[in-house]
Amino acid sequence: MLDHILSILIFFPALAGVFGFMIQKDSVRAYGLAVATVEFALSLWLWFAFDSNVSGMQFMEQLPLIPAFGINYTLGVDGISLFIIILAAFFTMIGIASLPETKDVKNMIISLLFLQMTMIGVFAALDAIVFYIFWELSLVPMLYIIGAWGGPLRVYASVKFFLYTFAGSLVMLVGMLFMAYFYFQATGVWSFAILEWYRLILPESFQLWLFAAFFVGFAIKVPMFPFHTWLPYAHGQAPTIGSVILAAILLKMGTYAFIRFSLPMFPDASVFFMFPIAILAIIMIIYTAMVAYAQEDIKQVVAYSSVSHMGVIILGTFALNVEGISGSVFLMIAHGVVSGALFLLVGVIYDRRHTKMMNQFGGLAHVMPRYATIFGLMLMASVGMPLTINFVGEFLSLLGFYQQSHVLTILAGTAIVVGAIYMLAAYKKMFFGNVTIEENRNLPDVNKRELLALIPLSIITVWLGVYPNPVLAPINNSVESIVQLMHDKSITEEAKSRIPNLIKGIEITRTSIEEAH
Amino acid sequence: MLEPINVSMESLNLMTLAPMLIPIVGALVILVIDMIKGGLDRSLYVVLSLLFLFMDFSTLIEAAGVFAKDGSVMGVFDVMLIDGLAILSQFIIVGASMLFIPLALSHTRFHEFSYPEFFALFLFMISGFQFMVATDNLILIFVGLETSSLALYTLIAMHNRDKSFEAAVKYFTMGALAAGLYSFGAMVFYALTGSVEIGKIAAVLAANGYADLAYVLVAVVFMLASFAFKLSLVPFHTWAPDVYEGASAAMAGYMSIVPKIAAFVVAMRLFEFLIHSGVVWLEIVLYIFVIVTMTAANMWALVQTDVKRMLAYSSVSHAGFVMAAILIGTTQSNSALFLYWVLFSFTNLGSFSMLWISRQKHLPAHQSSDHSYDKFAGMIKTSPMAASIMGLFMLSLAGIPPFALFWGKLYLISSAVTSGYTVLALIMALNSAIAGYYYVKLIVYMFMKEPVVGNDGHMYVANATMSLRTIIGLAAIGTIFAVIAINPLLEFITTFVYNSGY
Amino acid sequence: MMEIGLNHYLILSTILFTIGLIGVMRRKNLLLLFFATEILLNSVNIAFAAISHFYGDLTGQMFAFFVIAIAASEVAVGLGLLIVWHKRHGTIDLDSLATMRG
Amino acid sequence: MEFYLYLALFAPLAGSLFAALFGASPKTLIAGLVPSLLLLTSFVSSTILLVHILGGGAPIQVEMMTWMATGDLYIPFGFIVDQVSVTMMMVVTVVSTVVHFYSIGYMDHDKGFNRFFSYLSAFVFSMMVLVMSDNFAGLFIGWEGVGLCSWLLIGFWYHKESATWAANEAFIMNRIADLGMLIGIFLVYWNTGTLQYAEAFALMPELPTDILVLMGIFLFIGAMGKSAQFPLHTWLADAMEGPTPVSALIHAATMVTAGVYLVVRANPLYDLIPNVGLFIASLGAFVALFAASMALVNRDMKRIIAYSTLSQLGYMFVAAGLGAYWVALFHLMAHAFFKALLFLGAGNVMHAMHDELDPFKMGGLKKPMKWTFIMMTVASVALAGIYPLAGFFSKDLILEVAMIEHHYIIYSVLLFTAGMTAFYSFRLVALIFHGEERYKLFGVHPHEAYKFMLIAMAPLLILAVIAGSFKMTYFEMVTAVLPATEYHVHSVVTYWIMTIGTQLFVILAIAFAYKKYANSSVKVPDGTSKMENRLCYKILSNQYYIPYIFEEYLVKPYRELSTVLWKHVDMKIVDATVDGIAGIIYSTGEKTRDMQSGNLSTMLKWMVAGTVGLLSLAVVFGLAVRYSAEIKAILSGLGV
Amino acid sequence: MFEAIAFYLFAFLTIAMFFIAVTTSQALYALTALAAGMIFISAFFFILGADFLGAVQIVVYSGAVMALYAFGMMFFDTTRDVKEKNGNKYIVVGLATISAVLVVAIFAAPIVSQNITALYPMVEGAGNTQEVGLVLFTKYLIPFEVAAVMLLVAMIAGIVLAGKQMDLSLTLLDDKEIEEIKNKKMKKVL
Repeated sequence: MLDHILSILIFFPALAGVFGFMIQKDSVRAYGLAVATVEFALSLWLWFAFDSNVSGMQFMEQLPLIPAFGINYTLGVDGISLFIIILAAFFTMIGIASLPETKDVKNMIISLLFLQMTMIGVFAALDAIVFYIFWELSLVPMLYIIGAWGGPLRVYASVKFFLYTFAGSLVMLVGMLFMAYFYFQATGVWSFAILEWYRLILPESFQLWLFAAFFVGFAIKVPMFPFHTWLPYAHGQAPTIGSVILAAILLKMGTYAFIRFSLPMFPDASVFFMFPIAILAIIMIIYTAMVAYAQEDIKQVVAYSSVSHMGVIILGTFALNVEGISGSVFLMIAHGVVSGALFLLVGVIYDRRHTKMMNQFGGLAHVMPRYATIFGLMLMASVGMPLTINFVGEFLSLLGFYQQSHVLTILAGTAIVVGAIYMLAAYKKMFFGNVTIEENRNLPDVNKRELLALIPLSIITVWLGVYPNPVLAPINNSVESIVQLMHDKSITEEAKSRIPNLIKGIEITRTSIEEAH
Repeated sequence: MLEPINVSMESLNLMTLAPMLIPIVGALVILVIDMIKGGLDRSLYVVLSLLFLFMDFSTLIEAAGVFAKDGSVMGVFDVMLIDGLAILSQFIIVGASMLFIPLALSHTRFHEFSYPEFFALFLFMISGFQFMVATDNLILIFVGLETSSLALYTLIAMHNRDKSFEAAVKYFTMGALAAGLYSFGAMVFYALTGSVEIGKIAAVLAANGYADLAYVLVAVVFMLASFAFKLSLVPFHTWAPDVYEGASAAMAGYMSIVPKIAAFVVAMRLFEFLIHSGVVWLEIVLYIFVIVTMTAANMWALVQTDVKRMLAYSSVSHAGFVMAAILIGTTQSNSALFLYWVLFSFTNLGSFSMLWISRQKHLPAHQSSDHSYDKFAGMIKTSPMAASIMGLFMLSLAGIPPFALFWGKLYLISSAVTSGYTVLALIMALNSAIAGYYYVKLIVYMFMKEPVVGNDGHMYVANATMSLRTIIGLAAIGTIFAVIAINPLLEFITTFVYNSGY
Repeated sequence: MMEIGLNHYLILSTILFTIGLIGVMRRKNLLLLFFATEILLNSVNIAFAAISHFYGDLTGQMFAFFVIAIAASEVAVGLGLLIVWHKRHGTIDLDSLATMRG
Repeated sequence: MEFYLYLALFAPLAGSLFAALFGASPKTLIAGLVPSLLLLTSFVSSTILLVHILGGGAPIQVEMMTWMATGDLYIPFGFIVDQVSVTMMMVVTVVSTVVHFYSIGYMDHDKGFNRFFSYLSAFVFSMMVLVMSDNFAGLFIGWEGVGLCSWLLIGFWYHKESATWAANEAFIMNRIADLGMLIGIFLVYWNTGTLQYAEAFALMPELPTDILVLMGIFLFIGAMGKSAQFPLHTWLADAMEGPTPVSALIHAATMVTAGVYLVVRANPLYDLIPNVGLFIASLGAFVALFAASMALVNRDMKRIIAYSTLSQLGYMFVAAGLGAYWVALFHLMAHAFFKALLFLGAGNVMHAMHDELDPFKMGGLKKPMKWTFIMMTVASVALAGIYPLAGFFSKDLILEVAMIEHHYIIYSVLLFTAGMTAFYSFRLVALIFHGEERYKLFGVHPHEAYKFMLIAMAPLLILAVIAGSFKMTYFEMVTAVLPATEYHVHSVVTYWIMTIGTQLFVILAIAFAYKKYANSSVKVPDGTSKMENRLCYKILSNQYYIPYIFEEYLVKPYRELSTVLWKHVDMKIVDATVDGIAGIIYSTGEKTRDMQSGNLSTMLKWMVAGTVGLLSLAVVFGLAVRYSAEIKAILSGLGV
Repeated sequence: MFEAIAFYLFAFLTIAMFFIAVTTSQALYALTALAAGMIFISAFFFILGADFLGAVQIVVYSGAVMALYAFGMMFFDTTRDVKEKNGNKYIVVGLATISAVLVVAIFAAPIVSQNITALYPMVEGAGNTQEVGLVLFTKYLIPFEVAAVMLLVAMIAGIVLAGKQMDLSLTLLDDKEIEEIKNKKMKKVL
């Protein structure tokens, strides 16, 4: 069973989703929860069975899909993808568990299960086309979730989300096709296998173009400035569960893809584009933090804060050293947990008051102390308080990038300042002061169902902040092999000097391409 | 004096005629049956047509076997040409027709299907298409084209309401103009080379080194114009939306596939050699055609309020997309054309069939046209299964993986990439994104809007019968599980295209 | 000039074809519009016959023959359509068929 | 010994968590008592450790577990108890134990009693982490932890707008400094490859000076924030919005001295870069004077003490900057005792006066609050540096250091400041305890604080008196790790002149304060008096307009810029571009759909037009091919 | 010489006739002019030696097609003046002129290709009709048969479209109404 655990992880929720159509409406929630729990347990088993000391791919599966065109159904996980998969399973589970009363709950649960399939698929795929399939497919359930259960502008938001990301990923698809073609020219065989592509050393000019093509797809997904404007709409209109999964998992696809595709395939281009991207990342960090500060809607604050944090992740990724990349991978998980939790928290208050405008609140700490406490914890995690999960990632990302540039790191480091400004301001507006609005006076505190989701998140937040090693160690191993690969593959002097050489005996088979045209 | 001519039967290769003769025989049989005893039910004719189409299909399989063994076959005084393209396109023509004909057994009665002549004309039309693709003689192409077109005009008009007549008249008139253009183009080719066979034309032109370039260009212009009409390339597309709207949904779906693949094959035969012999002008013009058709049709599809009209424009856009294959002109791209079209057949027939089963005879007050977007509002609430399937077809048309059409797009864009048409590949990709909008728009209506009060969902399946459901089911399965079929399909198509020398 | 060559016929054919095009474009009466399409086909026929003559090749005549057949069939179908339309609307002006647009 | 280390470290955490359990429930005494007792345990453990160290025991270093490890980076949770950290531990545990017990009384009537203890103990835990950590990362954990607790505690009365505002201000300002600290840490890591103090410092002498300077500056920026050095000082005065025990513990005795601790801890680094040290000293001297001047006219009891704290921190930085690390640490310790005492006394007064803060509205409180009066007077005397109290030994030593190091400007500034210190301290004492009983005008009936609160304060009183006598013991102990420079003025005469002169100057200042404020003519100022309308008074009472400048030129523009960025840039430019592209595509479709007029004639015309267009293209192309040579010639002639 | 005179004469006539056919507002004139033009075209065929084609032209066009049109005209009652609202004439004239000028300009150039060989050369001594017959029933047998099918299709189409059954549209009737009519009239097919 372990041989096919990834396939099981991917298709079990989908199959369950199909069967879900047969379930009676009132029982479907329990069904969904059961399925998601089993899925989560399976993902934990995956972790258990995962060998942290191996840096390469594990649980590889391969099945020819379109051998004539080099497309195979190839799966595998390494330390980088493992935890995002677990996180995806986890969030689907607690998302369903904490789902408030919703209309058409059956459709919602089924969509979530399908969404789960696509999420896990993206992170487990080792074939570019399989990756692309899941990548695109993930848009569909999300489109439905935002569009059917969202706020007043939901249709606009969902369509914008869909088309924007769709357009970006189509450009990426062209890039993938080029990559496959270059591989074909070099070896005479079509292949879309990512691991095969790793072995291809491209001339720098090709790398630059391909990097740009992939970048469009990834940057929109992340979303990077200036491609980020779909995100506030999507978050602002999406139902809680949609925002949670969007922020926690779907955005990570972009940053994950940078690490999976852009860095190891185009090391020279990565070095070439490092500073421009770092500047974009810094704009993301500061600019969106300022925009977040100006927001009047708490959910928008969290949404823009996501963009800001994604900036740090991007920065860490383009540190191109082990510290930075490990940090950014860890921060992906951390941001998933924390922003997911924050969106859940916003959902809690939205369920009660049906508004997200901060001026409608104030003094909630009096009325809902437990809520305020958990919110405060997540707030602190969000601003990067040490011993919370976010800090580890942020610290490592910034630390990593410091090796590349002092000044830019100082600018990026303002993340901890501007982040604190908008978060504290928002917290102050919502929780501090006196209760001024009558409806707020008797709001019930968080209930058990909500705690079911929030407590585990809080525990993870602190636990991984204090003891990140169980996660960090496997990440580190995989990242080291990627960095070494990049170093070995790079052709320009600049790249060789920017990317550290770890020399830990990782053998790279070189396949050089003879001036592909 | 004329000498008597001896012709041996072997040299005629009469088996090359078999696939075309079967539908003709079938049509005659239907006419005869109707003469002997009128008033028989349409189901009889449906099944008879289906039977003949099956026979047709099996002779095609036979022919495919022969081709795989011996390569291209010329027959009957070298008029017939059975090569890979002919076989592949006939597979699509006959296959799509087989999927189409059961749609006649709708729950509600419509005018055209009460005629036995409908089925006879339908079969004649198929044979016309088959002749058109199975020859490289411009005369036979012309005659086959006209046979099928005349039948098609009639089939559209037989729906018997104002819009369908209007559609038929428009189609007919423009078709007549296109016929004029075609004959003029053929005339110039003939004037240039003294031949009306594409192979010979190519040979003669090559031998002359394209000395009369201006003549060649005139010939190409007129040929291109007439095929642009048939393939609905902008600005020759203007008939398409009106005709699709006027025809019944089933017929519209059929029209979006079969006539076009026939025209594509002829265009491939005709333009491929020109492109490869360095007529740069043609390359530029096709490039313009491809981009303008894709983009403009997409833009118009965006602003439609009727789903069928939207699908009409989308078909125009898809035609432009596929035209890129002819522009690129490599084995990969030509294979991609066929692959794309096979997958497109499933998806597009499926989506038009979905419209067909929701066809009502009388429109409710709030509905402005047969298939306005409003009609589908909140469909997920009232008939979730139908909505999901419709959504599936839309996603496939939009090119969302892993549904059928994605693979076509993938392979086609890849062929552009492989041949160095980078900009074209990007434009194709971005156009897919624009197209995403109008497909998603329908999904938005179906999944995200509230149903109109009093809509119990019956109207979405008002016209459904077992046979219609079967066809939709087949299309849906084909769309979802396309990924399994891609590899054998691709290998098959590539072999055939390659062995035909394209 | 006095020596009538192929080009003369081709030019004649073109002029006639253009006249046909004018008719196609300006005629609003469908019946008269169909006349114009006949002119198109006929003009080509002249050219075919001429080429056939100058090349001493029969194919052109064949083509012209089939064009005539096609023209005849088109007339049948076209008139059929016109009759139906006329029965319904009492007019064969093409401005009357503009219910679908956009 | 490791057991005691862990006990000292984690007892406060346990106390915090214990109190947190009662966080949402109504006040329970046990929620206050248990943390206090646990803290006592921590204190005892610290004492045992101190004894161990004093007895010549080796420093205790433990590595609890790995925190982060990736690439070459390895950060453990490592703790060290050496001479420096044990001093700090003692200071922290003593003061916080006292404050805890005191708070049981002080927070008696507060709804958030349980919460308060949870926060307070959490603070102590963070502070312990800060001082005990053996690496920069651990220091940073504590650094941020105390910041967090400070935020929680300043904003403890979160219903008050001013309190939450002050909390946020403190947090954000500290964050700005923390960024500097973080950069300093990055510098340390990328240049030495480790964050462990011992290893990093050992490698530093080999590094180029400019790197070291950068390191020193960035680390000191971190220290500036936490220790509220100019220009990041405004938060400290505003932080007085928190409950008074918090001010005593966090904003006087412990947290604000973390900056000094950092500089002391990083002494091997700062020894290598004396220029930076001089800068630190100069800034310290400036802040000492600057803060003291603001304290002169302020009318808020707690703010006066806060400015005094600030001023004293300046002293400490002078010492640290000049390389007299042990002196700085010694003053830190002494200051902690008497300043905490002063604050707690102020707390008593506040309690008695129902949270009145304006000393002008008090007066003559020595009768109803005898013990408080005594304690505050002793603390003020200690602060003023009168022999033989603690302040004399520590503060005068700093003056001597400045003298000996030949920084006479710094010396004179400090000397002048010492006079000011005496003046404002006794101005406060005089206004509160002497003179007319002005409080009666406001109908307040002051009463002495609970007995046990006073008893709880007693250890501080004692320490404030006798701390000076530890000087030699302390010196011997701490110089095991710090540079052991003894600061003696070479000539005995000079020494005595200096000492007596300083003492006289200070006593004169005290006398002046008493004369001016202890008489019965003191009125509650109403903004009409001549002095209040003087320019210098206005500048001082408005804190040099710095908060105003920050508000006008930093906070407001930031807020406005944020709004502009959102409403105009994000919505109207970035998003509008995206929507604009979509809109252009859509409207092009909408505009050109008329091409499909539905009229057959138009359709036919389009077809013909298409054909003619193709023909034209063909002709153009044909001509281009035929005349390609000529075209090329013309183009080349044009220089294309 | 004779050929040239004939060519120019008939060219003028056909052009004139067809021009009248497309411009006149009298439908009857148009019909007559068209028929005349067709006949003049057959003259070209005879000049070019395509006797069979000329005959077919006269028979099919001037006979069958024109008769059909004449019937149609009577049916449509368009013998009166045809009122046509013409839009922008410049477009029509412009497009036609451009196309004519362009193509004529190209066709004015002689075809330089040399190696054109007649695939089905005219045989000396044989009549045109025989030659045509030979080619038609060998090489072009299949197109010929398909043309037959095409004519059949056209015939069926004409019958179906013009037939009475089209008067009652099943597409527009409810199923119930269809049943009623079916029962009432007992019509042949419904």
